[in-house]
Amino acid sequence: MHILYLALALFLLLNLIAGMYRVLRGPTVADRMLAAQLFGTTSVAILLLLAQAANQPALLDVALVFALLAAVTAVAFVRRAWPGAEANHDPH
Amino acid sequence: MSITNPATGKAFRWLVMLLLSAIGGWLAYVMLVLSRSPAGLGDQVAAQLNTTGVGNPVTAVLLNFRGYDTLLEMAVLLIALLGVWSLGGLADYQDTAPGPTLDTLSRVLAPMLIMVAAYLLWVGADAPGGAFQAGSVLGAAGVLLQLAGWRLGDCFSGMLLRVVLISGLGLFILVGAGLLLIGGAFLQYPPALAGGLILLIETAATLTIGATLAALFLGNRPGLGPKKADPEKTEPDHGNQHP
Amino acid sequence: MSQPFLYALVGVGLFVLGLYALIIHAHLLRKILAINVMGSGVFLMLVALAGRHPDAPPDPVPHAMVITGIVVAVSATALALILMLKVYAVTGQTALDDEKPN
Amino acid sequence: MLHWAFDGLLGTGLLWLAWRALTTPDLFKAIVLFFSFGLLMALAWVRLNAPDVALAEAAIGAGLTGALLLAALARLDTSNQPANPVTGDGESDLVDH
Amino acid sequence: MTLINGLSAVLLIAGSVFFLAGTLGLLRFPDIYTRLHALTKADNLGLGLIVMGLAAQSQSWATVGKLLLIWVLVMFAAASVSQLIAGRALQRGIRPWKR
Amino acid sequence: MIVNASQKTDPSHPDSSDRPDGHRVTRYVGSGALRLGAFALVWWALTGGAVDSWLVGLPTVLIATLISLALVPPFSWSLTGFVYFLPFFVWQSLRGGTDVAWRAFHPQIPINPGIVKYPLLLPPGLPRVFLINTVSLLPGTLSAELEPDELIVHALDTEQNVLAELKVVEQVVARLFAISLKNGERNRNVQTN
Repeated sequence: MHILYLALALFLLLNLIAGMYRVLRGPTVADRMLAAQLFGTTSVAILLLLAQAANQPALLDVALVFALLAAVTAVAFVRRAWPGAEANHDPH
Repeated sequence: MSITNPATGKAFRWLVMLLLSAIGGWLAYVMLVLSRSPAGLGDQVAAQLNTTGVGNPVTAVLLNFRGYDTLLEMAVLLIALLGVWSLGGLADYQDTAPGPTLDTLSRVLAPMLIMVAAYLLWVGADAPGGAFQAGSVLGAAGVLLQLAGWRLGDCFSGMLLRVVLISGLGLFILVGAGLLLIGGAFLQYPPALAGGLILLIETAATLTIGATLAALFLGNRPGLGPKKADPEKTEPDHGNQHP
Repeated sequence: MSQPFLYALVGVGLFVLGLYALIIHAHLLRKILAINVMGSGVFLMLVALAGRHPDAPPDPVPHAMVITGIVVAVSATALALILMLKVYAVTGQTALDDEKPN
Repeated sequence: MLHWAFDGLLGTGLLWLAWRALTTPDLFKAIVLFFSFGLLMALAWVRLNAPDVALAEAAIGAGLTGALLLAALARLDTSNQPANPVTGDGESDLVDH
Repeated sequence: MTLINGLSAVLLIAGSVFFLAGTLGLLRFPDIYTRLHALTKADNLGLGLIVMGLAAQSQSWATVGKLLLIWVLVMFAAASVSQLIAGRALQRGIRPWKR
Repeated sequence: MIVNASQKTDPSHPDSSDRPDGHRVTRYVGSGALRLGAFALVWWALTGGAVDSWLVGLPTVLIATLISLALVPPFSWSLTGFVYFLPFFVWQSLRGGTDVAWRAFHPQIPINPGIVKYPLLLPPGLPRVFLINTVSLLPGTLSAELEPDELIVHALDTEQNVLAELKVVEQVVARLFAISLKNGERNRNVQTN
């Protein structure tokens, strides 16, 4: 089982790094931001598998923190760096 | 489009590369030598762990053996925040309404973030976790609430916020000075009290770190101008919405 | 060659990469990113050295240093970003005077 | 063997992301690559048997660094016009200065 | 015990296949909306299967609770974020790709 | 209480104005007790049941409950609706994941995406947000935007009957929140573009 956990973690890491191609490629900024979404799920899965493989329950806490904060960067992107039409040129 | 410094010529760049590869090679050699050197302070920490009042060696180092470092680190955070505030405000973002999805996300996640921060604080005594991790989670909670449009109400952005911002550093110094008074040395906890004192200091440090990080994200000095500040510190139903 | 040594080498690489970018780039935001990469490299070296004996438990002192370091690095980054925005607001430039293109 | 493959891939990924983050001409891309680098660092701490550091890095990397940098980039940008409605490509307003 | 191990292994491998599908979708699909479909649905299902696989192995109910909590939080975040990005993309006039 | 900007147009607690005070108090007490239990359960799961953790846990759970009550006012829901919702959601997300995975693996990428407008019957507030989030995890649909009484959905395959599926989902969510949708039934006109 130990080998299976590690192999799957390696596989997911490969997935993650392959997904970074989309960040480089774009074409829109939102496509690049999908990296945050990808990290939010994939790295949680990797951490869960590593926690089981290394028998380190503390890694579940790391995964929990990732899961809780997965949204923050993407929300910052939508609310700050990628404003909607009305947010422009507010004379104030 | 070149993204490099136009003032640096090609020859200069090659020179830098040459020098840096020398530095890199030297560092790699140092790593090789050091990685064969005998153990560091791990054994000493392990030997003294039962006097610290906590079971996690990293927390023991942070709050007990090298409490000075953590104390000064709180001071650095405070100075960074003072630096940001003294630079004067930037124009606030023109926030649009957050929309129901983001609004609900912030409302549902806020209590969960507080739970997890408290959990990390508690678990830090015996397992990975502690004031810095919990404070970072609180700070991130503050960032999320700010992004969802929450702002601290006026009654909280004044004195109360400032008290929270210095409570970590202040309590640390107070405890240290109290220990001096009762005859110990600065920040040398008696083993019987160490666990409780560390939990107390860590709680204050968590609140301070969280509030400072959230305030650093805001970038503006709260209390100046219309409703600005970090919201995660207080009961958010007093948090004012803007606009 | 052990596993921590591999990460120490990655740390060296990151440090050198960051230092190079710090010297070469004029844009202040890039300089901030470069300093952060350098910092990550240093942290990696420290933690790798802390775990250099695979049988013994890792040395907690560098771990504690790195945890404070991470929090200090992010607050310093916040301060640096505000400084950069102030420079930009005053001069309209995102680079310092002596590095401006002429 | 699997350990080495994982560590090697992670180390290479870290160096690659840092290199691309520091050399790419597009500032927005640089920031996205940089915070991805930070999130990958959390995995490196896990592999180095430092879950304390991994927790701090996860909280800071996921919750603060990206938000700080993106907010700063937005303030740096003076021409925050809505994107070209035909292509919808938002890149025009987030380019390197 | 081997039955549980086998079930767990099957779940974990199935979860990884869904992660692969999510990445493939991210790389192959033609526009931001369709890529969001791939990421939210396939990756969340993949994570769910991995959580199930690990929960089957876990020793205590508290760990199962923590794993489920992680999964629910990730799903909630992913659904909210994908709506935010898709909504803003529509608002900014990014036209959906059409066959 | 000063509340969120979005709530001015979109009140998530429609019950708070026209009910007598005594009723509100009971609702808050009942919902508070329920949430107290839920947060205590979460704390138990986080700490693995360590007894000495409750020194920190008790005040934390109390604070979390109070903040939660302040942020999300009590809402009505039904246990049978919840029991009905869970298997529905699990089955549908399994379907959704398989569907999108099949399309991603297929050499020709068999998708036919488009925008679908779905006229909402659910009242504004929490039920709608819940619907939005659920729809994004279900087969072939992704919530994009919420207009006053319409949900704009991006569908992966417009040839499938997306509106019928959405209608089922809305019914299930309504049942979960103990809302009856029959009285407000309107003419649903299919719009795809």
